[in-house]
Amino acid sequence: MLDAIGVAQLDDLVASVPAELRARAQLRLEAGRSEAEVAAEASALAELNRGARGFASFLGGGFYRHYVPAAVSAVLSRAEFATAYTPYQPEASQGTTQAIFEFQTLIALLTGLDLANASMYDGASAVAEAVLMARRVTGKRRLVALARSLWPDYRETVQTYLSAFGDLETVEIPYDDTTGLLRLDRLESLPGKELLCAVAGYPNGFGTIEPLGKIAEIVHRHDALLVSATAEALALALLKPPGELGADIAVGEGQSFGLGLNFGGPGLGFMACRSEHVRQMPGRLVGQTRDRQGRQAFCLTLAAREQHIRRERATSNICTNHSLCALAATVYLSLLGKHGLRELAERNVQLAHQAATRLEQRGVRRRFSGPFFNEFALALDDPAGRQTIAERAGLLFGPALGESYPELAQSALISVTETNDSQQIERLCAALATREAP
Amino acid sequence: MLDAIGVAQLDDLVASVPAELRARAQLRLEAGRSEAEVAAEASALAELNRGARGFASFLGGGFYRHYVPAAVSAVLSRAEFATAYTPYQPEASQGTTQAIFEFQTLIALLTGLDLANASMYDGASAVAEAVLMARRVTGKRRLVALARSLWPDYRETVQTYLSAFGDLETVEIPYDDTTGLLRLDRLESLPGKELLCAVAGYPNGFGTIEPLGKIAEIVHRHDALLVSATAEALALALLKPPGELGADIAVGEGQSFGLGLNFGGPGLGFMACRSEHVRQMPGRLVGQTRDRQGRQAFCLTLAAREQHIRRERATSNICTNHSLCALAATVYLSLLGKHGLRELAERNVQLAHQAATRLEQRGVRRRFSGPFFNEFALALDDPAGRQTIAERAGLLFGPALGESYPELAQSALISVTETNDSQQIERLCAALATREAP
Amino acid sequence: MPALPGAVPLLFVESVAGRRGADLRACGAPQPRAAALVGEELCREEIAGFPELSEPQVLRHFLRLSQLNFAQALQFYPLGSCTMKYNPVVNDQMAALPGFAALHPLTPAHLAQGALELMARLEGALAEITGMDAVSLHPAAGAQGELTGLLVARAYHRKQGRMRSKVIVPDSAHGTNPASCSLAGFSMTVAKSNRRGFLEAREIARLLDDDVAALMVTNPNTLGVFEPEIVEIAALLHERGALLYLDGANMNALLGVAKPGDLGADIVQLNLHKTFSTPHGGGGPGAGPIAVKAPLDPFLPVPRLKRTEAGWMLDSKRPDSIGRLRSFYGNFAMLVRGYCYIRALGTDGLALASRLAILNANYLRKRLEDLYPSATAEPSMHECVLTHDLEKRAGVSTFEVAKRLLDFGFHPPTIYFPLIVHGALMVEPTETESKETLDAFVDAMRRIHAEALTTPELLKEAPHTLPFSRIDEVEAARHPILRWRPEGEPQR
Amino acid sequence: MPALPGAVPLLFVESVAGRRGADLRACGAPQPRAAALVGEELCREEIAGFPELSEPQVLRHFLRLSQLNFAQALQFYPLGSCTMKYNPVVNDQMAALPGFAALHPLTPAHLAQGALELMARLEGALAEITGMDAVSLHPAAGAQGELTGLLVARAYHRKQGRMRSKVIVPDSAHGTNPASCSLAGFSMTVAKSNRRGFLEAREIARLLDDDVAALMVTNPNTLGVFEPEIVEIAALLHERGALLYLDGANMNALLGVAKPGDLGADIVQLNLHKTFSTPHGGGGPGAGPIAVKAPLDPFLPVPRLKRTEAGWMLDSKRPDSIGRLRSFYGNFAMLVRGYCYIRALGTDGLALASRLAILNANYLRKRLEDLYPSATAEPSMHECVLTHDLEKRAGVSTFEVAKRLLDFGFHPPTIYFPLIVHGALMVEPTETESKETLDAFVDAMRRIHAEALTTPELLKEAPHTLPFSRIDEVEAARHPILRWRPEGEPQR
Ligand SMILES: Cc1ncc(COP(=O)(O)O)c(C=O)c1O
Ligand SMILES: Cc1ncc(COP(=O)(O)O)c(C=O)c1O
Repeated sequence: MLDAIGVAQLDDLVASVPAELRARAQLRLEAGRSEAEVAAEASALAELNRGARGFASFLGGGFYRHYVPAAVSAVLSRAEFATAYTPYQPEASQGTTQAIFEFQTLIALLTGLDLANASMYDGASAVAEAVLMARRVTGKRRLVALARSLWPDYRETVQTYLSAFGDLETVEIPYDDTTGLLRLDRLESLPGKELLCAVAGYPNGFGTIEPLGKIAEIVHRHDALLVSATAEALALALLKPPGELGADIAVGEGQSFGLGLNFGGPGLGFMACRSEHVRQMPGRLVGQTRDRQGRQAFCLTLAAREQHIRRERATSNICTNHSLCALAATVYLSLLGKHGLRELAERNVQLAHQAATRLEQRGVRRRFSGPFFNEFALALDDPAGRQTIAERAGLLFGPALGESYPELAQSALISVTETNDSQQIERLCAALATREAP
Repeated sequence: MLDAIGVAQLDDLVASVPAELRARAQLRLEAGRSEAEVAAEASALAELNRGARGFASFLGGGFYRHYVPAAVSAVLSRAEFATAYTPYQPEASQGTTQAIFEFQTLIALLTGLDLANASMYDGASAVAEAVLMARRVTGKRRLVALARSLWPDYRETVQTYLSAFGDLETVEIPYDDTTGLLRLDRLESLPGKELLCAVAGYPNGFGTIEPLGKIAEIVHRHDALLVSATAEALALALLKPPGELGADIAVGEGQSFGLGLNFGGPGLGFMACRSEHVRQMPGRLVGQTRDRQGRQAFCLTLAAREQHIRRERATSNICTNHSLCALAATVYLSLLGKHGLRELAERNVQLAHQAATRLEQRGVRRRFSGPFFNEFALALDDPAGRQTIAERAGLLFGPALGESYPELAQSALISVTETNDSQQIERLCAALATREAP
Repeated sequence: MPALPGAVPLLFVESVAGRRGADLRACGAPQPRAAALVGEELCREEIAGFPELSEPQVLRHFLRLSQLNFAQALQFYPLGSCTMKYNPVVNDQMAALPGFAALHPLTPAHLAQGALELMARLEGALAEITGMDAVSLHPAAGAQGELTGLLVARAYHRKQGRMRSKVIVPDSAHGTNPASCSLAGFSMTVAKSNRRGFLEAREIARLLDDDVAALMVTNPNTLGVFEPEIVEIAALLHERGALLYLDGANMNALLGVAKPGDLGADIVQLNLHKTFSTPHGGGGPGAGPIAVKAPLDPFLPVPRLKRTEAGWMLDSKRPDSIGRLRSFYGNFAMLVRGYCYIRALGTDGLALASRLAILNANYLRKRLEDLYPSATAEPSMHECVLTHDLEKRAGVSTFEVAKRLLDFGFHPPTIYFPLIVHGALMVEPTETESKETLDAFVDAMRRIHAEALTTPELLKEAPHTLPFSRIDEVEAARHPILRWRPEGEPQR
Repeated sequence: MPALPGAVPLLFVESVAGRRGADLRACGAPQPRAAALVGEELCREEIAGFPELSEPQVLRHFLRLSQLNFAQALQFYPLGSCTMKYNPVVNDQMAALPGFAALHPLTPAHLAQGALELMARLEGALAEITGMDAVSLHPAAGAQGELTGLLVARAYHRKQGRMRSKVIVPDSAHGTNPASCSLAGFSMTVAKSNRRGFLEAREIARLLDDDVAALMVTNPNTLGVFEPEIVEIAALLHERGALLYLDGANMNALLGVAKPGDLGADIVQLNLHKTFSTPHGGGGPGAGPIAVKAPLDPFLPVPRLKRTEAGWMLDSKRPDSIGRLRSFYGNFAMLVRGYCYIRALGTDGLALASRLAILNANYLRKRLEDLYPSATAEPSMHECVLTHDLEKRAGVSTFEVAKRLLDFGFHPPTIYFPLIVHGALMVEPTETESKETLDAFVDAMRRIHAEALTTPELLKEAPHTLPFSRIDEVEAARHPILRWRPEGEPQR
């Protein structure tokens, strides 16, 4: 091959890089390892993560422990899906494009909105992109209202994405100290003409279910858009869909749908909106069309919104998104199906309410009274101390709320899913109700 | 569907089974479980197998610990391979048939024989089938000579398979107490005219490398066939191939080639022989041919040997064999390739000899002096006691030889593969050389 | 490298000198030469012709090969007698757990209690399902189960002081049955099925004498018919001291419907890869446990599971045992799958599975009966054997019907089996196929029937739409090429 | 159900009322109705149109869909700028280890030391490879890395009391670069590449003023050319207090060849899914770590890895940080893969990988240069941009050449990019493809050239051999149908 090119040695090919730079580029890493050695080393690191096994876990706070059916990984590990790229050539990508089209449909059905995109990075960045999208829709307005009850990382991400825009201001809408729900009166009293959009969690960052319909009413009265943000996507199988309640853009995290935990990434940002706003939407979109023989087929479409066409005027810079995660969700949702998904959501509710009731009976009370799905905040004297006690008993729960909400220093979240059972709940009660000091 | 058939209910379809039998057929098992529950239960059982992880293992005795490259399971988990059946329809099975053809070639190359079949169940049953095959080849002879140094389970399996034939007799050829090798003089002195075949391990059941060429010379002088039986197939990458040394049928266990341990099953029986004996061979065979367009293609062939055609006069009753295991071996051998496989064999030899030397230096001696590949017998005062000491030190080794060889009650096997390292070897030395009582 | 699945060069042809895939050696200090350690004279040269390929090449090679296969997960695969049902993927996942997959067979029992417990539970479940007293998971496949069972029968009779030499096998039997008889040292007596497709007690009575060790019968038989006189036949056998061996390959019809033990069976083998859904792997590995009535228990192969105070262990000290037929105990990785399958379905699921399998078979039979009449008037269980008159009417063979089915994306049924039915198509849809799939199959079968009458060449030249056209099996047998050889080297 | 891969009905069309796949509920005592617990008024009806399918159906659906894809593991996929190299399967296996995959992101640090340690080592390796001082694994992909880097630049300038508003971006830039500038609140100034296809220091000097926050440049640039004046340009920028942002998407050319830090870069993002071989997944997930020089470290997003006496922890208390752009820290499952990749290759392997990638690109360029001349006379690094005159000579477009390539089983190169090259074909073969594959690709490209001149309709109507013929993208955009709707319900 060197001969064909007409050079004598490999390094002649990089002669365009000054020799001095090349000399300095010598890497000081270790020597390469055999596959067996790499596997042994990675396995040893995995073993060090003692929190990944052997604990009964009630950890929530944005990523949820759900059983992932084996068929999900059987599909995801197909090389045809895993090692393809963005379906730029539709004739060679009908597997990916059709699956995305199915994903878009499933998200539209779950959110009660007209359509959804092919995926965003995660829930937090999807919220930020939704706010920017709302800005494109509503034009010159200035004010972004964020519920304080929205997940802290979602709020922070919005702040980061907006930090570049001097003309935008965020305002925080407090929550009611009793119910844990957004203060409607404070939303009402915003300077309406300046409001661009409001963002509310659904359920919110305390696991509490915001009255989305009432919020929408107020926001729409201001001619602004309502963005709903859902971290526990499973809730959408049971709760009224955000679109039906008036949300204009519904975003969230789809990790619950077959992704597993993976120490927090990758997640699956989803975004749904009304048809009339589609041209302001960020991200890939797959549309239905036909091939020359008239067969139904699918391809990327409305690319004029995107960076590779519109460049600095694109709706977003997103390029690589979380396509395989969207596929996981599509497989997961198909497997559970209409009934299985609903029943799973119900099971989560039942167990979480059982836990809340049992804790209450042992004198450990919910911090907020609002309705909840599978996660709720507890009032605890010393959350960190309790976490230590629990850990000794083989239990994990949290996060504690104090770091993000100084006013809730004596509170922590409990998430209960189908991976828990009554016996684990009793152990949790014992750990949280005992008088023992940490 | 019931309507289409014309019955009122499902149970009408089983009306041909007397009602009383049906009533008694009511199963008393537990109720069905969700996938998550089954997975949790199976995982809990897997966890109970403490010996599967956390130990430095020197266990051998017929199944060997080798690293299985990830690409092997990536191929094996392809539904196209895993959920197909015997390739009766070649046009719809070129994946399976070509892979088997490649497997047959690889085994032929490794054994130095003309051809190989598509697989047998495991090494032990392959030996038994080889003896029956030798009988078909040699005609009316009576005597089957089994090296006592052959793996005990191989010997026992041959005995079981032969037990039905009153006209056959097995005779055991003892081993030399010093070298651990088959006593050539005893082979020599058999009643030559009656000898049907001799079976020798290669390496044998003490890990020792039999002088196959010399054995062949004697056996052929008797006009009998030599069957070589290899449990550690990796040895064939380094040792002279049995075919070259005069073995007429080479069988063995291919588990080392990418199968993993699986508590002993499935294994991969392989069988190779000379062209002239192919019509006496048991098992599936794939041959090369062409399709109508003249393209090279593959299909099952010489089926006239098999049970579905020849019925009670078939060469064997084997039907379902170990096709997917043969595929694993094919992928494994392709990945390692000519050089990788050889180097791996060398690495095994180096580590095993290092272990033998270090043990010797600590006063723990090999029981036999014969040459060895990656496994050898140790002389130990109290093998069981030593195993207990080793286990406490996080080490496994064995099997102890006493159960199968009463005369070797003070001996046990040590197998050393690339999964071991010098540090493990030192720990083993410490455990075996210490004076501590169990 | 074609766009669509197509021919893949042989590994050996793709090989390029010096290329390599996985390197499994650990890095380390230079070592003494291995050949010097073992003895130079014992070592071979490098293996000429062995492949030299990079890992990406190897993976692409086998992935492309995979694209040339039909498989149950992708296609309807109604291969009669093989029970190609859906294999839940979670079962594969469980078998791959390190706690199972990395367990050495000679691990001390106290460090392997999970595996032993799983096998003990599986034995218990299979005993309950079959209505038998003792189960051995030892055999590697159905055929090895047959041999095991027949050797057990032989040992049992011998223990009784009887040296019986014959086994009765119906003419409809699967080929492994007669072959197993020979392998077990029995001579075979063929019993004729009657014209309705089952075995009459009369026929058995006629053949029975004191030299008969057993009757070996599949139930439902290979026509898919539940043997109506089986209980009576069992009684006849037992009266004469003979045993009833029931080939359980068709147990998929009987779960919660009839227990072989209640039918009078003394021995039954199960094919886990059929009834209990372990994947077929392109021809195995499977697993062929056998179940026996109590008097035969002592003769089962070693090792056997044994409960001790310290937990489960494997016991080989069984003086009456026939011995072993393989290393270790059972195709464990398949046993894990079968166990998980039974747990997932449970009592009701298993009983429903058989009923739905029977429903699907009868639905197909009914919807095709005008064009492809059933070989028997008896009701079908989990499979049906169809016939046709296309040979007479259009010179089109069953073989050609099968090849044409490929073009419709269906794996053909088993053909020309059972041997007693001329040009048989043995269709076993299984319970995991949907009505839509069955309907699509019916449509294809009907269309093929029409094509046979109008455009028979369509069938004679089928398949037309696969990566390969008709493959010449006759040529393969006539001039066997059973391995690749380097260019220039002659085939032998 | 066709024999070969072909159209698969939508999930929603395959759905049959009442059918179900996985059931994840545990069995147990009957429970209070969930809606009653949550509040009836908060709950929805069942989701009309949601699919109802059995598990075998679902699996078959997606396996059949998979058969419609080209993919790197199966086909040569020389998609320029995307680095479609082989993804070692062991890396997927490692990422799936329960110790990683089942680790909750909010697990207390002392119970997650393995994951944190792995990330710390990866940060160290990436710092060494790039010659930078600090690395953040936070960003989810390259584009998010760009945004992160630009926000870091903004925060840095602000901290210096400078409010700079402009970023210079070359005309050859990838679309994400200008889009990221906008998202980061910068206005963009376009720098022109010279006729040889690179950026001259002169041009930068011309555009540079005190309002320029940074130059954002890809190196090698999108023509595959190493920017020869980059060091000089960096000096110019630094003199004026501006930063050099290096888009590291093309790092596959530079491993052990040149460190961005030595080139003067202040910020560089890496695309693990390109250079470090994490699979592309049909469009992600990827991972886009960013590396910066020390002065920018304080501005990196939170959280950051921090070493304490008790081990690693994630620290969010960083007052100057730009904040967070996502939840948690990085696409961890992809980081595991990238880490394993780096460990497997090591110092020499990485340096060789880049050199072989460059070798392969230059080999293709050379072998095609008579028919498809390179867009630049400069030497190519890891990819080459080819042109052709078929439009003029035969009215055949680049698009049509690409479609025809599909018939030969090759995924086409990136087309019409970079924008500055008319009808560009951007070919990136990567180091993991064999010479035989490259030769086959050359043959196909040459044959297509001949076809274009003799039988252009072959190209215009391509592809011919795929399950789908040319797909109408214009129609899709004109009448967008972005979701399935039940029969009768209008698309909106
Ligand atoms: C009726 C019957 N009996 C026995 C067997 C043999 O089982 P195996 O293939 O597992 O050896 C089969 C398998 O095809 C069968 O259909
Ligand atoms: C040069 C260049 N920069 C940036 C990106 C964006 O990276 P990502 O797709 O990971 O967001 C790409 C990806 O295509 C690229 O090629």
